[in-house]
Amino acid sequence: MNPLDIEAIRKDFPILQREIHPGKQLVYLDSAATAQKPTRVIEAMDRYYRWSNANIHRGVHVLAEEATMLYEDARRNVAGFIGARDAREIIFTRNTTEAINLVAYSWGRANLQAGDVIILTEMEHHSNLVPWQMLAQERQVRLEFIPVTDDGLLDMEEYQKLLMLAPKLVAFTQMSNVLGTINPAGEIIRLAHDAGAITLVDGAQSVPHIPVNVVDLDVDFLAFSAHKMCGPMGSGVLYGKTALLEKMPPFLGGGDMIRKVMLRSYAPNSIPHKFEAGTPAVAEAVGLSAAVDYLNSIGMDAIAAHEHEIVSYALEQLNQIPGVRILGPDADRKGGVVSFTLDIAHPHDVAQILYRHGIAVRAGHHCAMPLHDRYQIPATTRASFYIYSTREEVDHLVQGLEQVKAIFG
Amino acid sequence: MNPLDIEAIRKDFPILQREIHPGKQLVYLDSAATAQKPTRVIEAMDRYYRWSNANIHRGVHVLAEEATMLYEDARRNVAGFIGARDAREIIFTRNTTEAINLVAYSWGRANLQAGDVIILTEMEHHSNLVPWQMLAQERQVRLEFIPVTDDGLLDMEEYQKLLMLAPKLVAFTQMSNVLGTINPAGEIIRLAHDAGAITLVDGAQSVPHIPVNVVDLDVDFLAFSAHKMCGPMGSGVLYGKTALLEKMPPFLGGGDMIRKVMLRSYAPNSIPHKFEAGTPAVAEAVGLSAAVDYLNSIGMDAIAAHEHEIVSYALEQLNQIPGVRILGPDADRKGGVVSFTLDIAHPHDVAQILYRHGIAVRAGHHCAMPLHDRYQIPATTRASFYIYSTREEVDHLVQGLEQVKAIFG
Amino acid sequence: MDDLYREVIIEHYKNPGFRGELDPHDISFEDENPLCGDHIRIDLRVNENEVVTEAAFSGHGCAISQASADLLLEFIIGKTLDEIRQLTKDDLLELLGIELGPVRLKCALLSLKVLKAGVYGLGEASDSLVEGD
Amino acid sequence: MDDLYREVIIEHYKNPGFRGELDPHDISFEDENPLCGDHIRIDLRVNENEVVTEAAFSGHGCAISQASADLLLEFIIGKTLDEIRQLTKDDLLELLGIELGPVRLKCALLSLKVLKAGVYGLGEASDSLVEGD
Ligand SMILES: Cc1ncc(COP(=O)(O)O)c(C=O)c1O
Ligand SMILES: Cc1ncc(COP(=O)(O)O)c(C=O)c1O
Repeated sequence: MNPLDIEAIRKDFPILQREIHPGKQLVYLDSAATAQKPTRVIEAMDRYYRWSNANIHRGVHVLAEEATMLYEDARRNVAGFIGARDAREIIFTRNTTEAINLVAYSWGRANLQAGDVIILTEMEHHSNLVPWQMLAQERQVRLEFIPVTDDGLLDMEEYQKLLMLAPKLVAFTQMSNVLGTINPAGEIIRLAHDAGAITLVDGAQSVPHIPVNVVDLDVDFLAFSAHKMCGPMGSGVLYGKTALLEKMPPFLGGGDMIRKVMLRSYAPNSIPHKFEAGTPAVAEAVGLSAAVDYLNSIGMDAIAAHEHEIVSYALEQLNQIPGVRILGPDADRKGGVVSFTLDIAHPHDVAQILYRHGIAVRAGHHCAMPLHDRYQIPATTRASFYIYSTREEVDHLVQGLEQVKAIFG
Repeated sequence: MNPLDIEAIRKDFPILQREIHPGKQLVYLDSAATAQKPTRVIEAMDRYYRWSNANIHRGVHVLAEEATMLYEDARRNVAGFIGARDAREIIFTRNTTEAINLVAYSWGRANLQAGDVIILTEMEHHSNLVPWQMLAQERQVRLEFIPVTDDGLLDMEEYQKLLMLAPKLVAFTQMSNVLGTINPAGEIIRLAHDAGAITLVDGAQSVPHIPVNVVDLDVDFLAFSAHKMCGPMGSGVLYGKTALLEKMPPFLGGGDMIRKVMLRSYAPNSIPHKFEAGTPAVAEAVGLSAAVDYLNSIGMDAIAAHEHEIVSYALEQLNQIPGVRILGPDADRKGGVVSFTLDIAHPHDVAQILYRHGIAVRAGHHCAMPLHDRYQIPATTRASFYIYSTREEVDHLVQGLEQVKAIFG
Repeated sequence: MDDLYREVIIEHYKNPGFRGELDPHDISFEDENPLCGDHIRIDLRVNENEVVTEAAFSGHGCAISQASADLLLEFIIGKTLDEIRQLTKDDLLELLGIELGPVRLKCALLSLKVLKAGVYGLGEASDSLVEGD
Repeated sequence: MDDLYREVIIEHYKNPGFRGELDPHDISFEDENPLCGDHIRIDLRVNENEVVTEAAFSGHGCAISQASADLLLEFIIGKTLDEIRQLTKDDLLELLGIELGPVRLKCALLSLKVLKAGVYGLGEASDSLVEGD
């Protein structure tokens, strides 16, 4: 596997050319929040609106047929990207959050009763916590959590004990957006299945950054967002196994998700349409499909390897700065995310001063408050990497932190 | 009020330049399904992705602040467009359908009990039927329907009788996407309030085409879609009165909609954020805001007047074709939508043959099966107009119908 | 310009040879296309060698769906049920002699779907009967 | 380059003059900024003329929020409660002497919000206390 041609890749992303302050080019280290978009993704949507825009599925004119074809091609393309056997297993949503809520509302309300157990983890993003809390409250379902160890790994022994509660569902993130930890998804899923549970993987951070294959994982539901994988906002995906999706009741009601409507009742459409009510985000699906093509053209293995190299270098450099405390495991167990604290300055101040140097990082709880509570810190500063990240950018980060220390020291 | 400069307006829409067949330029008469996009909307999103793209609300770097500002400016702009007093009353959704489902899930499940009555109409789009059917089924709520008269108007006498059932909600479309009927929304709402009901208006067809002011209407909820008003797909709006929104429980759970999250419970954010879970469609909100600017620059009164002229001409012309039967009221009571049948040909065949001539119309039930049942026809052919529609396009339609008759005659 | 409405289609639509119902029949099946409301019912009589001797269709819908049904029944008279089971989407399109976009394709294939579901004795007509090449 | 971290801010952050708690107090209020977890509590003692005689803040958060609290308390010593009720966002920003984007503005305004909620005797601190110009 050849290393990436980063110079060439960076030219694909117009925003990386932006000067944030005179002479200070953008150093974008916030890809875990949202990834930047390559020209080909932007242009695919632009072309769609200038040339093919129409509402889909019910039109006989060429625009409607083109739009329908583009939309369904995007579905097939996404299915291929995650190794799904059948494009009908791909449901387009707004984002990861909506995808998880869809499962909580449709599968959850149809299958869970008072006293049933759901296993989550202490490192979940709010998107994979709150929907289950809402369900738990409504249905007296019990939530249990796989603990996180001091070095940011899931405690697999505790997990095995929790499985003795005969959970109905195990829902967890494949990669933490704070710790960077890449969890052993295959093993977690196998153990869950052995215990009779079904599984949901929050792939918001994993699908953009490492190869993910739903058949190899044998996962039941996988949720992810286009905007974190070089695709547009307003587009997300729920993968679900056919057998599960077919048995689930609809979630949102409206146009396209029906087969027949009478005044007082309706018959639902077949999957995936059953779960896509109303006019879908066609341009966004087209953009996501272009993003998939872009990532495929580089190769997910090469992307993962590149990020591993950058994150290793970043850990090495940051560990040399006195007062820096890094959360999460070492580079071999994590993706391109480094969250840290600095003893003498608050994360918000760190981020603000870095930004003076054109460096965009994020500070706060990163939508993972319980995880921060676990480490008893209110907030961290987070640098996160992607295909276009370079060692020089890590060096800028380190220099920026020296500035912070100079101001607060 | 000056008539529109249609020549200039048409130049704003790149797709209208498209040749569908050699020498046959696109005649787009399907704007009720989705409107075409002016260059400034396409470019606003393009610019967003090339220059400002970031995740919002929690970042201190300039991209995040710019994105947040653009997103909240869009909210204010949309609020102004429909005359809302407070931008917090604007919730961004994917489309009209999701907006109505939000109300059905959140307000509906919190406020309705077995035996409660909801009043709808026979002319509703599936998006304003199925969510209530789902709720009715789950909660044994009773649905009643304002009948549609033979000439496509709501039977207001029957409505008054239904109000004696003391309904909790009256939900209706301000403009029918099949009949074109513009319903007397102000009067319907006033009567509903007098009877103690709250009101939801499906504005999917009205907001893009006629001036709509939520304060004048005194409506409680208003739902509409960006894609039907020159804006992008993947973006819709729910307007709700502050007092109602503040009391409603959240709908989707996840990032941004929370104030605080513990492992087993959460505290919701204030409105509008409480109802916007996960990364929102920022680029799409920016696109919608540009569409609002575009419509404002022309003027909603001027747009409504233009469409009135075109639809009057279309009715006049189509009525002269033997075998054509037009659904709905006369031009004075309707917007730019003409649905019709032709005695000797099926609507699908009509649409297909029109399309040979570059004319894009829609054929089918237009997501209003119960309305078609009411008229005992399985399908209609629908031509629908917008700012860029011309008399010449109506002439093309008429000529196309002559061709249909020649083939099937 | 496409010749979707070439004369033979219009002819079979306006003057179908096989419109009607057979009572009694050996095989009967009906289904509709929810997208556009096209509805087709097909009745067959077969002899002891499983050869189709009589066929009729009823229902309503666009010219493509109705002409396709008529052409299809004309074609299967004298064929065995086994031969019918082998019929593919391409066979039907060849009969029609036209090219179709994805939406109208569903109209054209409705009669084949109904026919095969009936011959296979299925409870429900599935798209997979006419897809897959 | 902005001078968000000009010396006076860092100075008030590192060596605050009013950090602490007052017990007993006449007025006390606390709140946090859920976005970033900044937390401020303010205690006041006032005399019979409603003049602030003593003030203290506690809590944690970024330099902007903590320095802003310290500067604010320094400013209100000797002021009447009525004068405090009149304080606006602009007054505070003048004290700070910096320009702020929307996210950091919330950090800066937290102390003013807490102060005014306490002085008005409200059950809850609302953004409207510090908005509106
Ligand atoms: C009257 C009416 N209501 C609701 C909708 C649904 O809009 P959307 O598909 O954008 O959710 C439409 C458009 O299809 C409509 O015409
Ligand atoms: C692990 C994880 N899960 C879920 C989400 C939510 O994604 P979205 O906001 O696109 O719904 C994110 C990103 O914010 C994330 O990092």
